[in-house]
Amino acid sequence: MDGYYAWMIVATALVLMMTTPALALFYGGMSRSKSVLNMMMMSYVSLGIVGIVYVLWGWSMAFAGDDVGSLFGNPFDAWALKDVPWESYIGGVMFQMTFAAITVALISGAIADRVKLSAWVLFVPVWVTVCYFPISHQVWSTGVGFVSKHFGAQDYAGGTVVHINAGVAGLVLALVIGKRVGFGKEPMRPHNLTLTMIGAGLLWFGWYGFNVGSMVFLEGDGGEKDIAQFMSETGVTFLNTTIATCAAMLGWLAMERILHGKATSLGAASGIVAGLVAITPSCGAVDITGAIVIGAAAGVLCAWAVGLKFKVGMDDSLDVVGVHLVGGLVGTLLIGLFSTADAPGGIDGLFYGGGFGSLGDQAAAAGWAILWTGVLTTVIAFAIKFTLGWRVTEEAEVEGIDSDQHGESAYDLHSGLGGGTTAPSTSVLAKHTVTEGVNA
Amino acid sequence: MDGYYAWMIVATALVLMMTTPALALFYGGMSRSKSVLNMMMMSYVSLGIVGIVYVLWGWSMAFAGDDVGSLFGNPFDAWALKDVPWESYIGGVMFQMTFAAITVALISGAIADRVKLSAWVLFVPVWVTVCYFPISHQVWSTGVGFVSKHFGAQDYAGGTVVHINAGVAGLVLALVIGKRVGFGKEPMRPHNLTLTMIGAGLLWFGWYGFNVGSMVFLEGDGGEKDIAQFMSETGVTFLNTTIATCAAMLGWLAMERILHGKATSLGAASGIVAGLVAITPSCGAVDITGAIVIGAAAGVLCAWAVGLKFKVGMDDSLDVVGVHLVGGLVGTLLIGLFSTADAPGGIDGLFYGGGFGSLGDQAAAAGWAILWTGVLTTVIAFAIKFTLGWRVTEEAEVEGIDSDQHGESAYDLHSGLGGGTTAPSTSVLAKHTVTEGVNA
Amino acid sequence: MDGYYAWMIVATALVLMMTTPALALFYGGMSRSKSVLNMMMMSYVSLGIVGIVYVLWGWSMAFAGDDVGSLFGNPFDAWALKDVPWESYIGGVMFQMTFAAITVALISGAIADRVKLSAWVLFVPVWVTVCYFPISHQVWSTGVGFVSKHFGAQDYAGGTVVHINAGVAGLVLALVIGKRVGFGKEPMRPHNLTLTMIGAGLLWFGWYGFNVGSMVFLEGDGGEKDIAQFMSETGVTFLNTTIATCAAMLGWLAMERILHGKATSLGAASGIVAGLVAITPSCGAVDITGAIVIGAAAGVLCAWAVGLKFKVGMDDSLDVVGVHLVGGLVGTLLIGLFSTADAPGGIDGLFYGGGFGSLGDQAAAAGWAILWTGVLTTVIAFAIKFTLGWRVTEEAEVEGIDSDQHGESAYDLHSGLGGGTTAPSTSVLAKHTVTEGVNA
Amino acid sequence: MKLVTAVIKPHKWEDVREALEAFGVTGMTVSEVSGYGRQKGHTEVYRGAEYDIALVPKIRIEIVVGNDDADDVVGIIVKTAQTGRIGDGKVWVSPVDTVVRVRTGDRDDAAL
Amino acid sequence: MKLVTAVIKPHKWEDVREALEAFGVTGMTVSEVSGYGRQKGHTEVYRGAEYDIALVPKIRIEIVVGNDDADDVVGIIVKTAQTGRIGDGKVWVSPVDTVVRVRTGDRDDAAL
Amino acid sequence: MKLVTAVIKPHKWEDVREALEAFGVTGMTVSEVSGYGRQKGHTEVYRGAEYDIALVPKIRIEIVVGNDDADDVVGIIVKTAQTGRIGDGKVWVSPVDTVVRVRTGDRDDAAL
Ligand SMILES: Nc1ncnc2c1ncn2[C@@H]1O[C@H](COP(=O)(O)OP(=O)(O)O)[C@@H](O)[C@H]1O
Ligand SMILES: Nc1ncnc2c1ncn2[C@@H]1O[C@H](COP(=O)(O)OP(=O)(O)O)[C@@H](O)[C@H]1O
Ligand SMILES: Nc1ncnc2c1ncn2[C@@H]1O[C@H](COP(=O)(O)OP(=O)(O)O)[C@@H](O)[C@H]1O
Repeated sequence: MDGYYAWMIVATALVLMMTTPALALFYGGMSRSKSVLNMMMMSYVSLGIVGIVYVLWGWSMAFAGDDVGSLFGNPFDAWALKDVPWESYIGGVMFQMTFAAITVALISGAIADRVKLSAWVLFVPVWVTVCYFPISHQVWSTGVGFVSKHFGAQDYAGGTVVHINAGVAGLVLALVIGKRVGFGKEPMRPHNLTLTMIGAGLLWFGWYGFNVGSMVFLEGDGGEKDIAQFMSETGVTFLNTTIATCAAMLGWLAMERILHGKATSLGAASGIVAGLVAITPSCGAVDITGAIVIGAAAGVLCAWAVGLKFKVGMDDSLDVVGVHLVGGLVGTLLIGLFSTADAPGGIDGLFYGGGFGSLGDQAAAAGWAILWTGVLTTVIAFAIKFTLGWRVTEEAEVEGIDSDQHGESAYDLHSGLGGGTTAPSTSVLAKHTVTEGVNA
Repeated sequence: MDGYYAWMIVATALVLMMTTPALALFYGGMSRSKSVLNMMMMSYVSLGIVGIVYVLWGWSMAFAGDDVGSLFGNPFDAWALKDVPWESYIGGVMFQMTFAAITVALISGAIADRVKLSAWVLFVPVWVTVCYFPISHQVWSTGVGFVSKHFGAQDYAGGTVVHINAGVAGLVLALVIGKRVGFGKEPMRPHNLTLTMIGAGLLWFGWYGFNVGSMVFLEGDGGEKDIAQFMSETGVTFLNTTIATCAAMLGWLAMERILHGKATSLGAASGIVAGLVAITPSCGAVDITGAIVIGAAAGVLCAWAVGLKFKVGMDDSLDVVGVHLVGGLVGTLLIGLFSTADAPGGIDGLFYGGGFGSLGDQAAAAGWAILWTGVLTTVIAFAIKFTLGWRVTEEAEVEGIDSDQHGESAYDLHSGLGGGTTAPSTSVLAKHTVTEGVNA
Repeated sequence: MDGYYAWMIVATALVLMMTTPALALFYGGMSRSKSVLNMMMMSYVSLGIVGIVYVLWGWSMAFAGDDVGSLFGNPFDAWALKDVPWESYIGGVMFQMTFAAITVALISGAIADRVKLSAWVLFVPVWVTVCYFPISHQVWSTGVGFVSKHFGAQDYAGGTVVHINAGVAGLVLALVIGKRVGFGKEPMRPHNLTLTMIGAGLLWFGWYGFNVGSMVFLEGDGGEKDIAQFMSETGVTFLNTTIATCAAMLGWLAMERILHGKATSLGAASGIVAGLVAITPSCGAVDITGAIVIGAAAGVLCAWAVGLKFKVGMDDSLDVVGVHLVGGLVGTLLIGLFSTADAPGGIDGLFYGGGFGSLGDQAAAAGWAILWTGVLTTVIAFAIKFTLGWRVTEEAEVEGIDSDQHGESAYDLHSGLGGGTTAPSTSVLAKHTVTEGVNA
Repeated sequence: MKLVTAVIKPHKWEDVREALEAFGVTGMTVSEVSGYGRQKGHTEVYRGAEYDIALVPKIRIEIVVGNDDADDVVGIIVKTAQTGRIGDGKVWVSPVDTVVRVRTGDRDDAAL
Repeated sequence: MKLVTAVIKPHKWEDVREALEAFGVTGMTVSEVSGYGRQKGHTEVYRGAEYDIALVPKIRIEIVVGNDDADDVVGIIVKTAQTGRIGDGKVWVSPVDTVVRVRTGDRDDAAL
Repeated sequence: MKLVTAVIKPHKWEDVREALEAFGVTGMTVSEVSGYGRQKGHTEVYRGAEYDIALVPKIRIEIVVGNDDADDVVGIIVKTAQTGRIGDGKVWVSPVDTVVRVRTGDRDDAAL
């Protein structure tokens, strides 16, 4: 089994790489140049905080601690990994930690350009503790967690736990925190699509750790059966993840072509992510047909969904709802239709003669996650709103949150006599003072 | 063998990462800022299409289907992977798919800035079906494929199948499609070399999956012998890949210094790719000396070759011919001289007392690939030219293909009062209209 | 053991990726836009040269050659890997090569924007031969090397060998080569922090190869014990690397908030690297508490240290001293306090009842590395200064080293009518001449 | 003919353009510039080094108009661009001998 | 002295520069600007949000010339920059009291 | 009123600003431009293709001043920006009918 173990070292590092820098780039490129650094910081800080929190009490609440009413584990049982064997540090603790980190980081896209760093630093640990750890316990503590026990829904790598979860939280925060100054009036176009393209590519790369690394052994004794399962099941999840993503990219581009006449690179990047989101819960449940259909459906539906926010007038800035909630639901629910007993999951969905059972389970699981996170995130959001406060001043937002919150600007592309752009860079023309002892 | 299997999961993901984002960045950085998104899109779309096509009939044509005249496999035998065991989904199907995807993506560099997305979307599936799948069958279906049967040439990871193949196709398309407006007159310098440097670095990283992952077992029964081969042969291919690339980088820089007086960063990035291309077929055939010589030769010769297009007046925009065709030939032919029986390939080349046999085989294989792809790509190129048409309007080309084909522009670096560049960004000064129901 | 072997293939590729492109990006983003290419080139060239040198005599001097006075191995014993088995090409030779490459590349940050490429090309091979190979031999040739024999200090992955070593060399070069024109007067702010953020993220990702890949087997016979060690020790090093880095990021940000009122993205990126540096020697020596403390200490102390250079008026341009020397010392010395017998290292430090023994050993090892490299780097630095000369002309430095040394400029963001920035790009307005036969 | 040059705050550009359009100005030339004056810039800190950004971004508008329209155009710009806070900018009028439309060669009023 | 200011299409810059060089203009100052006028911009769509790019990039050329040369310079620019399609741009001439060469302190005609 | 326009070398900007500040100039508008003249650009080579960069970056400063101050301001700029090497730039003075402060509507001298 050291082969499987070697894979899990890589898989864990890959998922960590998804938050920093991949997601930070994907989001950063879509924000304005005056707020790209703040956008990236939200991802980096999420990982920084969750990395510590998960080791202290996250693992205990999600898996190791004694179950409390099928809702979560006792945070103190395995506090700071007490009595947790080194063998499960990587495939267990660290692998799961990276999921928690990226889930909360995903939320940041909904509230771009307007949130105080301090508010975010407060939100991250509270939210993962109240929303993420419990849901991952409820869904993934097989036979123990609430969802697993009552609905036995399939969620291979986190359709409910990660994407619906983050999507709902993003929806709530976008509503509670409100729109950016000038939303719907001023242009808020992506400032650097090359960053978004890099981010999408690296997310795709890292997602193999995410999905293919999420295999659970049937035997778990490290024997022949486990190895055989490793060498066959991962083939299915890898292939499904790949073709669903390809189908979603093409689906999004086709939809754009129909709706707006042109297929865009932002559409390709977005389609990739939408497909990866939708195949996340379903990569172990469906066959090739199912994977292609789920991917294509996610691409088409998300491409349509991202336009809705302007209608309802909600500033879900980088479409966490349109991509992660919608994509997560597509993947979670379509399992009910396309799940097949010939796939590792071993359950037949409606179209494979399995009746409505699976569909019902999937819907129930999704509904429960939406309910739990919807309610609790609302409480957290208002609590912060009426205490610390979420938003930077309106002037700071107009001038740019990078300058206000971090005292930085992302670019200084003036290049003196060296050619290239000779745009007036304010800082180049600036007076530089090294404040003696500023650090003393 | 689960260790080898674990490696193949990673290797496959690595090669996929080479197309998106690595190659897209390498090419995108070299194109102009008004066409960088289109350039990147060509890589992304290639993977999107090939990912589906390969699973449907590619694997069947390349390997699984019954051989048809030693030229290709029957596409319908293993349609949609019928009867293909899960065990071969990764190391087999997906690993090979990523090769097909990057090969066609490589071609896009030759026709940068001027091709309609629709034409490319049509070309990709046709070309891989007519040129890539057959050649990979002919070379890599051992004892069955035409090249393998008659010449028994060595092509460890794709010198003929990938690089000569893509290089010839690029040459043909560049000639059929014609020059960019203003080629040779207007400046067409790289717009963002930092992207090209990132791309080159990530290509190098991913190339270990490409070369080291291409090992073929002698026994293949998963026994001790296989494991021993895995743990020794990969050492040779990894080391050869590394030192050849280093030698090529230094070779290109030295050549630049001689020709132009200065060694450039674009030269370093280009040298890296040239070296990787040349060592691709030869990484399992040569020893340390051979690897260094092949790398250095590729660096020097490609650095010289990229200048030729201006002489012949052919607009191979990003030097697919100069780097991939030339580099692929260098690697493929030098095997005939430096191949050694002490390497995994086990064949002695001319300089190692093996006579001209190997050199002849290598030349024949290269010639055949050039012939096959040269003829068939010409047919495809003209077919598209006289039906759908390849090129965007001249005005669109001047205004920028990103705007014309995708309705996007890559950068909007205006940063309001937040400092940084204050270049006039048209869009910042633009009127923003959220078209109600645009998506409804 | 093929699982462990599979991991080492990946680990080696990961560390190689740290130099190109990760470190090049981290440094490049911090430099000015007129010198970013030169900054990146220094990393790329380092790898290019060391890749060849290490295979020729580096491996022999570091490990394979007969020991010479416990100082280094005989460079000629295993010249060009004579008699080195293929099995040790990856986990041994190549893995160690990537360490040498990144160590010398790290130094370049101290002398940004002002050094001739030719001087750097000369420095790299000399320095690794005189400083890196010997120190890696002295520390890591267990029981043979000077440091290992006399102090038995713990340096799991290179606190002394890599970071203190590079830090001291950077200090010496910064002093010998002198300040940049306008240092302390003109603004020299980072020109593109998104590159620095990408770099930091990829460095973190690659660092798992660096630390987790540095495990040494107790038995080494590939038996059960080895596998068990692999599957438990790597868990500790992976987890410690992660949480120390998280703690360092938060520590740096907190320190910035206190010192300057704002937490910056450059601070987050810097904190990540500082934490990774400090946990490099200690990841196998401490428990969770130790890892968090070491990380936090590194973040806080380095955040303070980077301000010192302005006081002493030394132009350590990108803080190689402030981050790598200081961070390396923090990690190396705190082992003496927090090392615990419950960790893989198996040694108790002061706070764990081990007395001052460990602390003394650590201090001695650090001191020795500082002494050795300090003296020898000074000799090399002056030798180059009085022969070839280090610096470009003052005018070249003002106009930009990219233009002077490479004849390039990184960015040309003019995008014609395609929208985006319309900054006057000199080259767009330039006359383009394809010099016939320039390459003939 | 007159040349009206206005330096205003970036976020006021949109309003000014609309007001001028309404008045009947058919064209103008715009560029982004940096302003130095009473309005102060801000400070940035990178690894302990403080940078005092003295300049503030402004939008510069050039409009060639007939003699009679000059005052009205100035009035419109001042009215629309005014926020009352320091840094609102300046508008100045200078004489122009002649203006030509490149496309047609038309001169002066006919060129606008 | 006169100041000739020309706003033209970017891809015409090269021709204009050569024509002026041929005529004997030894120097000029160039900047990229955005133009607003009859020529319309284009539209971009990002995730269903349409952006109407109202401005089009232009090149702005400033040339200080002697009184007698002004007309010829204007003529050359108009001739060379003309494509006949909307958006060709404008050229205007305004009076200059004096011009100084920084390097030498020479004034007026001697400064050019 | 007069408009003083100066085109200087970028690295001289800081000195010029300080000198003008000392003299009492309270505001100015700055932009980066490209200069064409006696000073030659440089050459870049990308994969064997040579690019001759004809333009050199310059800083362009616009200052509206009272009639009496114009000469002094010109003198200060010439003195401070001078390096004596080709490419130091030009300074020219042109008439201004009126200048308005957007914030207050003040005119002419009161507007500065
Ligand atoms: N004398 C001047 N000449 C040219 N431009 C000026 C002058 N004084 C100010 N400006 C421009 O007007 C802008 C606003 O001026 P400032 O003094 O900051 O505020 P206010 O005009 O409200 O007093 C400045 O940023 C600068 O661009
Ligand atoms: N009144 C004006 N003042 C200054 N610049 C103008 C004016 N009118 C037009 N321009 C400039 O001339 C350019 C071309 O004008 P436009 O009306 O689009 O086409 P045309 O000049 O062919 O009628 C505009 O983009 C703008 O930069
Ligand atoms: N006739 C002109 N009109 C406007 N600007 C000019 C003119 N001649 C020169 N310049 C500007 O002055 C700069 C310096 O001129 P140049 O001839 O290179 O050196 P010098 O002024 O020392 O002779 C040029 O780069 C250009 O920006």
